[in-house]
Amino acid sequence: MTQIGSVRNETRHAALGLTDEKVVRMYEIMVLARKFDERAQLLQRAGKVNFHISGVNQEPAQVAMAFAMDKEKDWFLPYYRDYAFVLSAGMTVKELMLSLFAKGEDPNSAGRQMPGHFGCKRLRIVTGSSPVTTQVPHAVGFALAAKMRGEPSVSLVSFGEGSSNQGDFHEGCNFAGVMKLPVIFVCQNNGYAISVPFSKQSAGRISDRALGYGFPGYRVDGYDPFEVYRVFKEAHERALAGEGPTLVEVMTYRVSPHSTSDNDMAYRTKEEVDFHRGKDAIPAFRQYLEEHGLWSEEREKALLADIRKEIDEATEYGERAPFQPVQDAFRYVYAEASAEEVR
Amino acid sequence: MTQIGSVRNETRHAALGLTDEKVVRMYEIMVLARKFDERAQLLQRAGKVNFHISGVNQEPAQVAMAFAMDKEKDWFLPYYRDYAFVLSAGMTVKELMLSLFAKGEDPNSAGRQMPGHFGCKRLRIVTGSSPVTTQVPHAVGFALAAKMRGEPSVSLVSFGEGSSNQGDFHEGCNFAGVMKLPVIFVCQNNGYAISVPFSKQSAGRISDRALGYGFPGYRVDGYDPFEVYRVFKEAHERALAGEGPTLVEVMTYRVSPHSTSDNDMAYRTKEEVDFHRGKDAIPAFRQYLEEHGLWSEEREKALLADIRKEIDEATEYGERAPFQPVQDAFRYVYAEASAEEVR
Amino acid sequence: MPVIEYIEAIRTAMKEEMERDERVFVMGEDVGLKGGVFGATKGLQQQFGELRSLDTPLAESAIAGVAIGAAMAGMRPIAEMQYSDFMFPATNQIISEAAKIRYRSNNDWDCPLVIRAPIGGGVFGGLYHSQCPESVFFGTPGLKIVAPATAYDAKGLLLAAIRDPDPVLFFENKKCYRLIADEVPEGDYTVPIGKSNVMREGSDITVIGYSMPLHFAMQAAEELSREEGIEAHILDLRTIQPLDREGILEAAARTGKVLIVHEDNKTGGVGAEVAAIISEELLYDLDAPIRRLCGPDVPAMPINPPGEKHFMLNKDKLKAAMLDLARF
Amino acid sequence: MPVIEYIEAIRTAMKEEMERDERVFVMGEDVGLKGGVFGATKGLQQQFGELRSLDTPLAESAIAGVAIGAAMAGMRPIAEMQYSDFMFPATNQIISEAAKIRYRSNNDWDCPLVIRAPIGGGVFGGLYHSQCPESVFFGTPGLKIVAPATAYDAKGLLLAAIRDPDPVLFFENKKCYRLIADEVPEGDYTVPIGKSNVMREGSDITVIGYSMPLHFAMQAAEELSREEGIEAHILDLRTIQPLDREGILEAAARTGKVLIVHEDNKTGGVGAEVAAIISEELLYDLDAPIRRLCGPDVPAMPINPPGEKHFMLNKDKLKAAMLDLARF
Ligand SMILES: Cc1ncc(C[n+]2csc(CCOP(=O)(O)OP(=O)(O)O)c2C)c(N)n1
Ligand SMILES: Cc1ncc(C[n+]2csc(CCOP(=O)(O)OP(=O)(O)O)c2C)c(N)n1
Ligand SMILES: [Mg+2]
Ligand SMILES: [Mg+2]
Repeated sequence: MTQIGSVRNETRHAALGLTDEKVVRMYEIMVLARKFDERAQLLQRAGKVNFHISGVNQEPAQVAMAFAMDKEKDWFLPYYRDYAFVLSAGMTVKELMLSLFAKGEDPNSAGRQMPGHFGCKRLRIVTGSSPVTTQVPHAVGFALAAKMRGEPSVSLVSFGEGSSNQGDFHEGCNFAGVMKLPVIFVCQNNGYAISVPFSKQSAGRISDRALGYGFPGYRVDGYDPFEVYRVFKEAHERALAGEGPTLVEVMTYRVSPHSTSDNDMAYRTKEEVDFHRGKDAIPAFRQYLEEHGLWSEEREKALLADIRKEIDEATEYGERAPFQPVQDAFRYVYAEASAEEVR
Repeated sequence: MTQIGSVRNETRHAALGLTDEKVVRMYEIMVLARKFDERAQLLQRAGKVNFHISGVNQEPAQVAMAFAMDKEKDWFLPYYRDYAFVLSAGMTVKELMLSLFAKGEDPNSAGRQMPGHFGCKRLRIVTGSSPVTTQVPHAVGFALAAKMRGEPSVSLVSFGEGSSNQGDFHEGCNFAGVMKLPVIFVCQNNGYAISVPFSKQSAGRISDRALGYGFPGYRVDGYDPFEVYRVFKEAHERALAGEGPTLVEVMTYRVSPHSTSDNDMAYRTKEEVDFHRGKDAIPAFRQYLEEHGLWSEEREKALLADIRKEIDEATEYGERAPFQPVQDAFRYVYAEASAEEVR
Repeated sequence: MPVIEYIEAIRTAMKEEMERDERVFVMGEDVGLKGGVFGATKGLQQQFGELRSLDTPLAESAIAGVAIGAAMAGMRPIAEMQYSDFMFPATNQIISEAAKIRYRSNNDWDCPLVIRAPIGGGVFGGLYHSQCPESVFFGTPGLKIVAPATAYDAKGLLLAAIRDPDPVLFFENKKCYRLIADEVPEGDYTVPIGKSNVMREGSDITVIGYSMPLHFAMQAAEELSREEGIEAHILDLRTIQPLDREGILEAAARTGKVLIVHEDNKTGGVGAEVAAIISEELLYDLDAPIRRLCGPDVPAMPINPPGEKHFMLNKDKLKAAMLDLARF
Repeated sequence: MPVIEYIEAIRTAMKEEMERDERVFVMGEDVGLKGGVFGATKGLQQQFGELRSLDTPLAESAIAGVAIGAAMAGMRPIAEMQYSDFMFPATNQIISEAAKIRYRSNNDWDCPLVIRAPIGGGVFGGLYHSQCPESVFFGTPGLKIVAPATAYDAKGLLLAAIRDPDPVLFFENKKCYRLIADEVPEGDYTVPIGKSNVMREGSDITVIGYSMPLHFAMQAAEELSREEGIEAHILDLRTIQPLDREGILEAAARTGKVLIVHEDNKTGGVGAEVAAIISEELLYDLDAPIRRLCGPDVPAMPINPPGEKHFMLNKDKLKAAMLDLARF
């Protein structure tokens, strides 16, 4: 449905340099991530897995930021709700399922870490941990390495608004600011850190903190993926041009409980949650595509069928796959080859 | 030479609510602190003491901030260059000398800690340590206690601009911002953290960081003690009124090497240092007093003679005083009375 | 006496002490409305208000540091670390500050602070929700460290910790929270910090440990008694700093054969110190080398169930080690 | 072979490795123009430029964390902590991150990082410029920890540490910097991580330790040999994690009388593990209880000279303890 000339210039995505194929692909990944997440919740409720931590409602922004990045050159340090981000970066649903079932073939950690703890060198996704915000200085280290080696590489690091109150946020941002490093700091402000509302986490805007580090900070509506894309694209360009870091605060809302272990009704109301659920950006994105002749009911049906099949197969595969053998459970504390050989 | 009515209203100090006595006292303490510091440097050069860390050039601002505080009710968490501050809070030169000579009678630590590591419950000066910036959350804790007990007490905490890049700065400020606690954060920006110039410590203004925590931040000229006083007085009033914290960045310059162990000519020029030494606020303050008929050559002479005597006596006392007996060197790891008794 | 759960004993201690002493308050992540991720502070905010059951920003160094300030100011804060795995950002505040405040000020200042943190695995928490951080803080003079295994000790030690004039790390075992329940007096009592407790008398082998693994030892001991006639003497250290030297030596001398157990990994753990103390004082009374059965020297347990099980101590592993020692 | 100072050996190792491998760089507070507060990085910025001898903001968690990121990205960072007392803000990055990166990613990622930090007292540094932090990091699987006592080992171990594929904490003793000088080969050589070294052969008593106190032991041993005919066998652990079990057992078996020495405080120190290893494997070969002579269990040494002296180990304290053990 790509058109030429004047018409193309009128679409929001074309104005942003996004091809029709890309914008369609963005939509497909948003839906894929949503469906994966819903399945994971079901699997947990059915007792098939112990734990899931959900990214529902944050997917459109995650996909938009990922699409602004360079998958071949950049480095990614996502956080535990970034399913849509890592799917955009190339992780497969099967791999996510292997992680959810904590199976040996899981590329993230061979089933050692919790689901949502991403890491995959092949996809330039840097291994992450549970203690929040430690990844922020790591991202700065990747950016420093890029600068030292003269590589055109940007690092992107995600974290929640609660996590932005850790010392490592401050130390990492300041370091990057001083050295004008190519890094994008992404605060996904979803209103809660477990039970603690944003009003008890900080009395300022997270984006305003950038000023004190000498680089730009933006607050952007997470329900507007095009705007998210625009801001990240710009940040990416600034980074590549040697103009230094950018802090982006993506405003969103966590519609799921914190994790499957959490009962969110102890600290917020169903009305509040439903209000935000109603703002879901996925249907709006679909509508946009349809309005521009890029999507249809049939394509939707086909997509859902494909996704269902993919997730079914991945679930089955994940469920059946073996755990890491216990004789390997204690491996890789240190390199197995001697220092001599690795040199 | 206090005058009445209209004349008083014209003076800068009266407009700020400072009596003639107070403003004269401020000057006396600035000079006392300077002379103490110079003596300490001499003693170190003469090999009488091992180590001194100097506050020269920062005294006028330190005195001004101290005078804006309430000595009976507030809590003070100074840093190692705050000699003029602690002298304003009531510490004596003799006590500082006991600390410099690391003698048993030193109220700060009985000669356990380095000089400049202040602490004296009697003067509401909270014990400090060497790892920088740890005192920032402590100050917030004092402010929290004041809030919980409904006490009209403000805590003031000092640190350098290098130290403001520690995580504890961020975590402490943010905590205080959320809870609107009565605390004043003071960054004494003297341009260097040992050898590292401010340009390599941060790419932003320290005062601008307050915005991200939701409270006001001011940058103030440390060579203008009246302006410093004004800003702190206002911050103090805000704190007492329940309006929360203030961050103040006092712009000054470290004219001494970092400490007596440092050779600053390895990383900066004599010209740069001399330029700043020429901006010393003490002569200007004296001139102000003289212009307002509050000071004279005779008073200056008398003051210098008094100070000299005080410092001579303190030096002698400090030098002669005994060290803490070694049989006490391992005491007070824990409370000596049992938990039972202390209850 | 009512039988209550370990976590309930902890909750009750806080509640009762907050009623008794208005200087006492709790602070931490999610301790307010949610009542903590494990429920240890449930109801406290409702009863004592937002300030005394204080939800903090997500920043452990500030939680410790602000609590230290409040403690120096005369309050009696109980700072909750959501998981002990997440207390490492607070290390500097704990080791450089809390532990040294009294000493560095020559007794002018003090720091009566309790830091509560859940330790241990077996809850499918993976690497970072299962760790035992004792060895990091153990050996820092100025700190006291307790790690109760029973509900009775949990309440009594927590009350003692809150009233202690010095900083106390209170390591509660998250696997014990709902699995362990025992008789706990209503109202006020304390368990003295620094005193170990003989959980079981025996004459064949001595097991010394703390926290959850002692329950495995108790189960194993019952079976060994029944099946093999082997009687294990079991010592609960309860306080791991300062260690109860006398209690340790007495228990070791009792049988001359010592097995030390803890879930924290073996190398550099508390058990090394216990072994060192015994080998320093009791060498000639020993009838067997001093053994340790501990977590493996691996960063932390995996989340996958076989891996977790492989990592964790359990009754069978204890029993085998105890039997082997008895037969030595 | 030229005799050079311990600090010069460290500087030379960095310089030569930076010449050999462009992935290697140093970062830390004041490491640039000033060349470090002790001078360990002097000249590196002049030779290698601002990026490879990088002055960082005053923020240790970032120094460690950024170095970890750079290491994962394929660089070989050497992060300098100005004093080991100031590395505690970086604990979370070191223990939760560096130590676990390989394990948690099942070998997909690694973290070839060196963190250098000066330990030890005796320089009138007071509480916070004198500490030995070994016990905090010791016992964290995934970390390697070395602590050389000689210039030869300092250079060889630092080269080995930089080339090691895993994170290594390099604890250099600030009292050794200019006091210790010995023969150091020019050019490339490594001292293997994990191997102890017999500093002196003897048949009466065994002294096991690391870092500065070994020099006191060596002096005491010479005097004891001359004056009493007592011959001490002295083992330098050199690497404190992983400990060289075989080396320890061999040295202990050699005399059957063991004295363990370190400046870090006694309780929970590396010496406890050494004692535990011996008592686990060699109990029947011992002719005396295992003794430890260590720093006192006090937060840190005071700055006043008599207090500092009272706190520190020295030749006389070593000699007395060694004599006493020999006479046992
Ligand atoms: C250092 C640390 N402290 C506490 C936790 C426990 N914890 C896990 S997620 C979380 C809340 C995070 O909130 P936020 O940063 O807003 O991210 P969100 O989950 O809302 O996406 C907490 C407290 C942790 N993982 N790490
Ligand atoms: C956590 C920590 N890291 C390093 C040091 C060593 N150190 C002492 S003072 C100092 C520089 C402080 O600079 P700044 O904060 O600007 O204060 P200034 O000395 O300039 O007044 C450094 C690096 C320390 N004391 N604490
Ligand atoms: Mg959130
Ligand atoms: Mg400065």
